[in-house]
Amino acid sequence: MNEPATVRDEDERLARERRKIARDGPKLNGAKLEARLGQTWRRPPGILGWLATVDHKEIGRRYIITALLFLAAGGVLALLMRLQLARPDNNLIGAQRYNELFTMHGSTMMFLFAVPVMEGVAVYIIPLMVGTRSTAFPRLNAFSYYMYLFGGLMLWIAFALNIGPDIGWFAYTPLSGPQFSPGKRADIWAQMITFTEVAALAAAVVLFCTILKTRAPGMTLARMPLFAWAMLVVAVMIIFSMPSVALASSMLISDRLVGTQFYNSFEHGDALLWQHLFWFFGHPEVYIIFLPATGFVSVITETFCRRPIFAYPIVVLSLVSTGILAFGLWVHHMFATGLPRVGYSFYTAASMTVAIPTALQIFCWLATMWDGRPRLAVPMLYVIGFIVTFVIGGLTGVIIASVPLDLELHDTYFIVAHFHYVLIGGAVFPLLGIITYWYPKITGRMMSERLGKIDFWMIFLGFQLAFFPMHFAGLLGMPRRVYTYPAGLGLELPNLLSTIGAFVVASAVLLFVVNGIVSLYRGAVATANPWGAASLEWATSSPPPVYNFAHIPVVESRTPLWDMVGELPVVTGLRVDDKEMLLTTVVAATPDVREPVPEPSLWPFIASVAVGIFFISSIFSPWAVVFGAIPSAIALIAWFWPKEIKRHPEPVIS
Amino acid sequence: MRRRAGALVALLPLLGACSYQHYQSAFGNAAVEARQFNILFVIFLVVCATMYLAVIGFLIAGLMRRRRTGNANVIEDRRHHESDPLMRSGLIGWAALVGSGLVALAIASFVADRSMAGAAAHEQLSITLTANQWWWDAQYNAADSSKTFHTANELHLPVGVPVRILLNSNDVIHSFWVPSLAGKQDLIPGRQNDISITPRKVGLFRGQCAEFCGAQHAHMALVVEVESYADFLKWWRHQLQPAPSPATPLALAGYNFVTGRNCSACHAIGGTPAGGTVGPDLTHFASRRSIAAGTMAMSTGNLYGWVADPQALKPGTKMPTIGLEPDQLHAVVAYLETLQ
Amino acid sequence: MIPAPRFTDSVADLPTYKFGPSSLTWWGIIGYMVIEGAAFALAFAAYFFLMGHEQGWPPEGRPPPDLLAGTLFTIVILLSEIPNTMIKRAAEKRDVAAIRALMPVIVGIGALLLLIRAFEFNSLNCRWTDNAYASIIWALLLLHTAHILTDWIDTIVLWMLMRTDLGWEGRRLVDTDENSLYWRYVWLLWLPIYLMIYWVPRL
Amino acid sequence: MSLPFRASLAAVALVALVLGACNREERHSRSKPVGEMVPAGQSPDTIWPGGTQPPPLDPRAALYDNNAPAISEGQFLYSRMNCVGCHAHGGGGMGPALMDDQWRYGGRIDQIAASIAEGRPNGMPSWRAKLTSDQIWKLAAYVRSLSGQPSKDAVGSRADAMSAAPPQTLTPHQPVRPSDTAQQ
Repeated sequence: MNEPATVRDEDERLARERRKIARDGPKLNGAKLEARLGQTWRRPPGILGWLATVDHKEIGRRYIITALLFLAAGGVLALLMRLQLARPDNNLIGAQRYNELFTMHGSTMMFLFAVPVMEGVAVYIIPLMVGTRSTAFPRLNAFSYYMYLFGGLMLWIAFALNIGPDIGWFAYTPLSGPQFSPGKRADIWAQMITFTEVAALAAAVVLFCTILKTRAPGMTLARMPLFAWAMLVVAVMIIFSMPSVALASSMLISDRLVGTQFYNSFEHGDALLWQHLFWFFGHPEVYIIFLPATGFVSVITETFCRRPIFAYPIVVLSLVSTGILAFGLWVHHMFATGLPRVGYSFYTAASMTVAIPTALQIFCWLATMWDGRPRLAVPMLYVIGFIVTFVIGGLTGVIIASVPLDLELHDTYFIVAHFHYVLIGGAVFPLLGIITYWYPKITGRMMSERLGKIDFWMIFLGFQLAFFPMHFAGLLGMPRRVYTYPAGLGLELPNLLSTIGAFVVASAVLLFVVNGIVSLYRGAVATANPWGAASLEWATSSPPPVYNFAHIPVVESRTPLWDMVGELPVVTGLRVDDKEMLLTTVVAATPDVREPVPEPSLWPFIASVAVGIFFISSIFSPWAVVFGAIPSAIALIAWFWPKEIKRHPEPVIS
Repeated sequence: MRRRAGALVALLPLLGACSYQHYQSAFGNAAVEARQFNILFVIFLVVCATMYLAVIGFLIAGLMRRRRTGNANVIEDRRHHESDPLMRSGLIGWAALVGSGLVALAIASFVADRSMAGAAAHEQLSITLTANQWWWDAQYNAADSSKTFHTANELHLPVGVPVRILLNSNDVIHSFWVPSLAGKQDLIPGRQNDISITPRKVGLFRGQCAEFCGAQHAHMALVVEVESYADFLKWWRHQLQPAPSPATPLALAGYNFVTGRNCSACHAIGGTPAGGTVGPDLTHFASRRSIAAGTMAMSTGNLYGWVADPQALKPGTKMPTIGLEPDQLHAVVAYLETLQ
Repeated sequence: MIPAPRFTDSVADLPTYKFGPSSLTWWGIIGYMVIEGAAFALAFAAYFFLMGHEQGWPPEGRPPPDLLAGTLFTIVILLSEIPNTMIKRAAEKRDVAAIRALMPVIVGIGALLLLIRAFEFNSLNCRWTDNAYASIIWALLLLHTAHILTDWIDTIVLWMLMRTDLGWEGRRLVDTDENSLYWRYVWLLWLPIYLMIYWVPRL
Repeated sequence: MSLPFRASLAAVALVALVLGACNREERHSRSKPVGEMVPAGQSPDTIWPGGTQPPPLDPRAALYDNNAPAISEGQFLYSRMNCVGCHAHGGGGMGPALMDDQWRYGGRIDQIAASIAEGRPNGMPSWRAKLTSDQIWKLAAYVRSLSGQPSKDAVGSRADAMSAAPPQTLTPHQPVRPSDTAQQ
């Protein structure tokens, strides 16, 4: 042990040494700097390096691609369901299989597509947007991705092995309980929840800290891009809501595996406990999916209308208030369960109130178009499609917020129409728009404009054809989750139209994928800032270098790239011989700490494998909790155990 | 253009609906409760449509006002932070408009809700409806227990008489929903819910379980016949009668099989040894309109099919495929058809 | 093209670690505290939700858990805050020697707590399969035990770490600081659980 | 890019590995015609003369033995056919206990099915006329599960009812003694 005389002396020695270290700045910049940074930040080559990477851009890309693959898979299930429902008393798909189909469709879309894809986009773009070199906790970020991947694979492999869940994505007890769901189908579903919760919560913490602590100097909260604001709110919502479903599904598993009585109303439990816990998560979930999309819309509108979003503070406030209100609405999923009627009125009021912030946001976007010079490029078309479609969904939402109306419409195809208008119109349209928008930044090439426009119209019209008739199917008395319906109720026509529309949408999505793949090789090469946008992710090359920015930019307004005169102000002095990022203060974003960035490591991957084995085996034996926890603990310790101090004078945690 | 397409799509199913006499439609308007729904729905529809038109109008105006063509992405120097003062007042106006609209709707909804609760006060007929996977057991309650009886998958209600239906479940959560009469109410094991209905139209209405309840959720329907008070009394008295004894030798053979063999393990038939409680009560089975909770219409052919192989027609139903010999099948069907 | 840089000031002299809200890990830990706090809050809600339906609590006139083990546990965990605070202070004063001296104490206390906890499970007077009441109190106790266990292991690892040269690194002091913070959180969580398991059934 | 490829590869491998091991979950809505299932000369659900070694296991056993839906439907019948009346929830009462390792008439599923179908002396009625062979086999599968015979992955922990017995997922496995497979 070489104990120094005192810590003070040690500090002075370090301070002296520091002066010698190579840092970016006037003396060291341009190609020379970029070469050295590239050297420092590159990840080890080969398959191991691929697994060990902590680069937020790689992880974000994997997140997005995986989520889109799950979207495709879930879409295929939807087509199968539409085929079965194309005509009355159809026998194409049996009851059991159909129940598995809609369970898989719902679970895949909610847990394996919608939330992860938003997180993926954020993980990729947020660090660029706030002008830093890495996310906070990049290893946790990698871990989050692998947990998500394994959860999804488990669900789909189980489905392929005919152990797919058949209890609906909401898994109401007692139907999902030990007596009425024999076998392991329900456990597979519940454990998939655990996987995706762990992943989503990790990603939420990563984004939360990245947005609060790593913003470029001068990017005060009041200058933060609206997408960053949306993701900040979403991260907090995830942190508060997802523990609820994790708790509920753990209780379900223990009911099924070790005979606890949480949901058994004959042993002082209560079947409704599940619904309360599930919807306390389930309703915020909808906004967790929707708010990032509003961020997309703000980004696109700003760029293509050449105007900062109108009434920025109002938009921020409505994001925050939506996030808060979302936790007060869950009971409106339970209007038919016979809870006290008077209590319902409160939730009706709350459910209607949540429409106000959204309405204000919509006004702000429209006002931005009014003020600006809108250009109808493909991303902008998707924004228009978003408004035309989402507003319908929002208004039907107001309709079903009313108790007397909901009692008729609840669990009918009217609801199916409503939430597809909200989720596809409100989240998927902006997502497609933002993919087109950020595609050049991610790949360095532009997507085909012509194909893009055809595609938009196919998706948009196909969607209306598929889902508008469902409103009528519901009003004509078609309940959800039925694998067939009798002739003579007037349901034939709406269902047929929906099926046709579904196939139009599917082919359009296929075209989108084709466009994406072709443009990857044939697309026009993109400049650093092809859209002439205002935010920092466009201040670096497309695709960005592994270290994102050669110098950390300084922000002086809400639209830095529009307001800079000629040159972009930057701060200097980060190490180039070692991975380092700049921490700033939470509100004012003044430089605070030079944070060493962890090296690439295999341990996050190994840990996720260990935890995965732990989770899956605990479906089959309660003892897995014991023997599964040990390897997980070892992996986590190895993950956090720092290497020997090899780089004086500034040892780096890694 | 896109909205015209939407309207077109909207129209077609509507026509399809009108041609159909609201057998299972929420617009059936056949009870006080359903009427409440219709009025309220129209109010909401009008308000929401107005809001929607406002948004779309503003959208089109905003897009057309200073639309750019071509691919130039330049920003207008030092003007890109300006905004039309009109918009500031517009924002306030918009907030006020949306707020007041929502308040109006909330009040309308609340009033409707209260008035329904009020209607529930004084019922004159009480029915206990118990849901099973996947059929409905109905018990018509009466003060004197000899006057209570069971029937299944078919309710008869007198027009204009407030009826209170008590809702229980024997297994999982189901939901009672007859769209033309009233909104839905869940049947939850270990809890008792209830729903009040005051029919205002004579007619035949179909209902269906509205909460996913397992494999055959799609085949868990029930028929509600609303009839004049006299007809209802006639039906009610008839239901109290035991099953008629078999007349023909074939029916007698069927009687012997039904009461002596598998059937009686699950089904009860009033006035016979058959006293099972697992399946629907068959006392007046043949007088009902459908077989197996709305899976198929009551007809000799369907009855043959159902008795011969229920698992083929409603896979997973609790009723087993017994594998009857042809003569047994003939006899059983013959007997069942006497259960008027 | 990428905009040309205009060099403003330099961050070269900023520290590479700070305590409290300036540290990234502090925010991370707060994040996870909130997550677990939410889970516990919902478990509490479930507890009172189930209790709400009942005439008697525990139902069916079962005896409530015996007080001895739980109370003992509460006293010990409250006392453990003394060495915990000392470690926190030492970390902020960057007094590595003191940390090395105190770590074994807190680890020992953790071991003792786990031992007492074993007896607690025996003094609940019910099995988790008996009814929902039994299930929920077992769940609460297990959830908390999981936290004790993980933080105990975490502390051992940190102790080992501090005894190496790495202990001299500033970031380790931050870790120690935040480990103490987390321990505070764990015993704060215990107090409501103690009341719900041992005293609410006696009301 | 290579990730989805790798993922699908893993999926395919796993499918190949575990496929066929999964009739645990398959729902059989009706029994196959007896002719298909049972070798000629051996009638289903019957007692063979005492003393002699029992014939090989009835092939139908495979359909019911570790089949989760079958066991669960057996549980439904067990309560609805009022087996509880005599055997309680496996603990036994007027009739013998079913949770222990004592099998008077054999602990093999086809032997249990035979006992249910034919009835036994001292009060066990014959169910052949009341239940189909499919139902009887499902009942037998459940009865067998009461003594922890089938794999723990196929049984449910508890019913949604008053908890009368410890969770089946935790009941210790009671091996069927060879003497029990022979007839007494």
